[in-house]
Amino acid sequence: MLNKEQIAQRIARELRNGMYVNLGIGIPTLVANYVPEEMTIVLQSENGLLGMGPFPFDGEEDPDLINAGKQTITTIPGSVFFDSAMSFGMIRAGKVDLTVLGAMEVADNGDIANWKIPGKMVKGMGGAMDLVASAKNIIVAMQHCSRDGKSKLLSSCTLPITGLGCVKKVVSDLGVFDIDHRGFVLLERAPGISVETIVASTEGRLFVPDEVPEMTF
Amino acid sequence: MLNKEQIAQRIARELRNGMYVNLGIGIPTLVANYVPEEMTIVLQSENGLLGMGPFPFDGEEDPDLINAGKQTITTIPGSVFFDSAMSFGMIRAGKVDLTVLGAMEVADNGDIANWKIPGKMVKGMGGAMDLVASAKNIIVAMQHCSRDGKSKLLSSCTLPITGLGCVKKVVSDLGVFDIDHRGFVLLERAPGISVETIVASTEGRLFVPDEVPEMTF
Amino acid sequence: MNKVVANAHAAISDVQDGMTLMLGGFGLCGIPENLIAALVQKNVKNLTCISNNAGVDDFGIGLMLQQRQVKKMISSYVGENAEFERQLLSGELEVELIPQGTLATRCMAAGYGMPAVFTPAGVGTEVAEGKETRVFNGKTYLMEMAFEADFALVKAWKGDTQGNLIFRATARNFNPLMAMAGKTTIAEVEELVPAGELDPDAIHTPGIYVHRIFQGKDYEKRIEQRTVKPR
Amino acid sequence: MNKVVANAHAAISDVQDGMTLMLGGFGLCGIPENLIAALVQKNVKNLTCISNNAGVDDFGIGLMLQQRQVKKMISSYVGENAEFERQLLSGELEVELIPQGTLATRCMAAGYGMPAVFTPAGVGTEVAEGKETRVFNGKTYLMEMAFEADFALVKAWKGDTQGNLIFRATARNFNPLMAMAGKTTIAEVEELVPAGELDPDAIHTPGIYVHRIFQGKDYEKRIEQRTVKPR
Repeated sequence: MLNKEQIAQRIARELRNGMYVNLGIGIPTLVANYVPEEMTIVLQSENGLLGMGPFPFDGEEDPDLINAGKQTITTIPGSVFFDSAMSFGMIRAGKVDLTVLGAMEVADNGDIANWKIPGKMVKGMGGAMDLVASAKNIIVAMQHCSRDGKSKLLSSCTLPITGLGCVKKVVSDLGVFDIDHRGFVLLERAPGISVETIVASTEGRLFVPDEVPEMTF
Repeated sequence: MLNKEQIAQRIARELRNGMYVNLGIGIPTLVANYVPEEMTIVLQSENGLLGMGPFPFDGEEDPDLINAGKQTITTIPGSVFFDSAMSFGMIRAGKVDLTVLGAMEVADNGDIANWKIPGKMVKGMGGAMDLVASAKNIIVAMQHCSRDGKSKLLSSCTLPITGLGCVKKVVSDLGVFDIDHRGFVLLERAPGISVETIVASTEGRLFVPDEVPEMTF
Repeated sequence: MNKVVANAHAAISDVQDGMTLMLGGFGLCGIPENLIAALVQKNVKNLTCISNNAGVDDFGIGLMLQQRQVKKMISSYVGENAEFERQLLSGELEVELIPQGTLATRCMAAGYGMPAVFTPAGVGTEVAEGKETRVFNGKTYLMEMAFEADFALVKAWKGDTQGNLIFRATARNFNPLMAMAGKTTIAEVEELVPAGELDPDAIHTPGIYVHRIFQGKDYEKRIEQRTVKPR
Repeated sequence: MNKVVANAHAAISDVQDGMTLMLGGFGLCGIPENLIAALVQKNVKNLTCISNNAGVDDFGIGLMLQQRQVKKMISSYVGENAEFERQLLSGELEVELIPQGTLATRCMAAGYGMPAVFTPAGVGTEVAEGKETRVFNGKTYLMEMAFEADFALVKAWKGDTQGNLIFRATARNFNPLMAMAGKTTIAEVEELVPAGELDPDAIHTPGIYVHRIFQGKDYEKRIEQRTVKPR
């Protein structure tokens, strides 16, 4: 089973040189730690920044410089600030090449739910609905099952929807999945996880190719 | 009969302190020369400038600094540059208090024609259609009659329309007119011009109040 | 064209109960601290507040929530505020949650005189309920209406006496958009300079959008998530 | 993320006959002189050009008109160009005239992923023919569609190796809007600097919108209407 760092590490393998990438809060943020050294990636933060850098050294925090998770950050050379309308404008126009975000549920048709649990949690969608509606390529980082063992890869979402038919790929603690007309297509297994375990843990339609390689780190 | 400078001078009396004003090409541009000294007016140039100043001294022209008539200009302290979308955005949002422009024809319902003479002239509308469709307050500076003596203050425009029902006031070489439900309302006569002359020169509906003062300069 | 007022209290003297206010900022970054403090002191009530977030319990708009000054919040994310959640769940507070980009674009639309805009954000979700949809090039969009407010309250880094504003880093966020959308826009700035001192090429908000401006004081600039790396 | 190409010829190597190009500039102010010269030399034909103006007879897009490279012009004002008027009246050149603000906003709409925008400009005129109208708050608007182009060719004052751009004075005009609307956007700059040298708060066009950039040369910056006052 992959831990959070390994999920991030696996997602980082999807990066290509020259990509503009938006990383959501949580596991997606960790992806930045695994960008290969020879690769240039520019991180977009939807509150209004291209060229996000690592966290600042202690004592060098700038309250005017935060990411979409409200964390203090730094910038890299070539960074640029803009207002939130332009920020979502470039997202809506498809200029961001890859969006990585978390989810509570994903359906086998690409629907995603990640913003609300009725009666329990009312935090709001932030930029998630804009991102999922517009991104060219969305990868979801998530736990495969809930704490009580219920699959979060479903035939249809039970929670309020964030966006329809938008997720292209899921990296869970159990494996890597494309989403296409066949539903979840199992591409890779987590180390030590059998196809049978994944089948048993997936409520939505699952397509299992003849060969499903095990990930190595 | 007013000359061009006097038309501009008369229009300048409509200015109020603190106004943002857009002046069109031709006679309207001359209005800037008659802003009372104690008054602060900020001129908007729709190619992307607030705070237009006078023409530069010879030898100090800057090719990157022109007005909407493509003339070299200067700026005043507090000026700001922006792109053309924001420029027309502030026009459309009604932030410009007064627009002064020329016209070939004006109708007694406020319609204006000033961009095209079919078969003769195809220069384009530039920003005129945006300005007339959005300005809160439009004053037209124009000659009352064509060279062959035909009225240009009409019951309806004969040339292709620039905008519908938008003109609030006309200052011609013969007089000053409001436009309301009564048509052209004669407010002031040019020095030496009789009401009868104005009546004879106006094809559109003309309302003549009991008293029509003569302008003084 | 001098738009300078003495301070936050003078600037909000005509803000009244029941009005709609926009407040700039993302989280606690770039919020109009002085204006919020003045609103708290004036204790105007029944406000509708349009702001991306609702502050934290003891800072930002959270201070207004504590005093029950807010009737309705229009925001995209309100996850940092226990008092907010309590008022919401108890029904004391009305809340409309809308996508962040939609919020930003609806403010800009007002400033650009565009009555409505199209965005795909929220299609097929609760957000779409009651809204007109339209298909362009095979993709479905929601028609979202421009946002206006009686007052827009923004915070800039530098400003001049004519109301021209420059923002700093990610404290820009919603501030220039809301500045364009206020029937009356009030800007507080960290540094107020005479007209002519700001680079005309570097101004983010032209003064034509700003009606009142003042030099703010005692900025706390609280950090919500202090994240650092070891030296 | 280095987007630097050697020169204008390299930058336009894949511009082909029949394509749609956007060209920044207002009059001759802020036009991409180097890129236009390269297009003239390459002599690509049957182009659709979206540009506020069409240059003058012997400069700017006028040079492309002389060579009959342009099939269709989409502009707001073309009054400075005798050859243009001749080609138009003779039917050699197709022309679509649209209001200046509409042109600007349709470019911005593409850059902001908005398929259509509403503007009152042109309601009741020839411009409205065949277009959908809609009433908001008692006022009639036209629905105008976003503009895209195969290539957007823009001119900036300064740019960096990542494609970030800063414009100068009124040479900004349509350049940042078209930069956002190109499927491929090429920027020529008066001064190309390494990434990190431009103030991140002062950049007008973020590099994400720009695909190729190069240092221009031999700028003529011709003035159309030299107006001066006596000393």
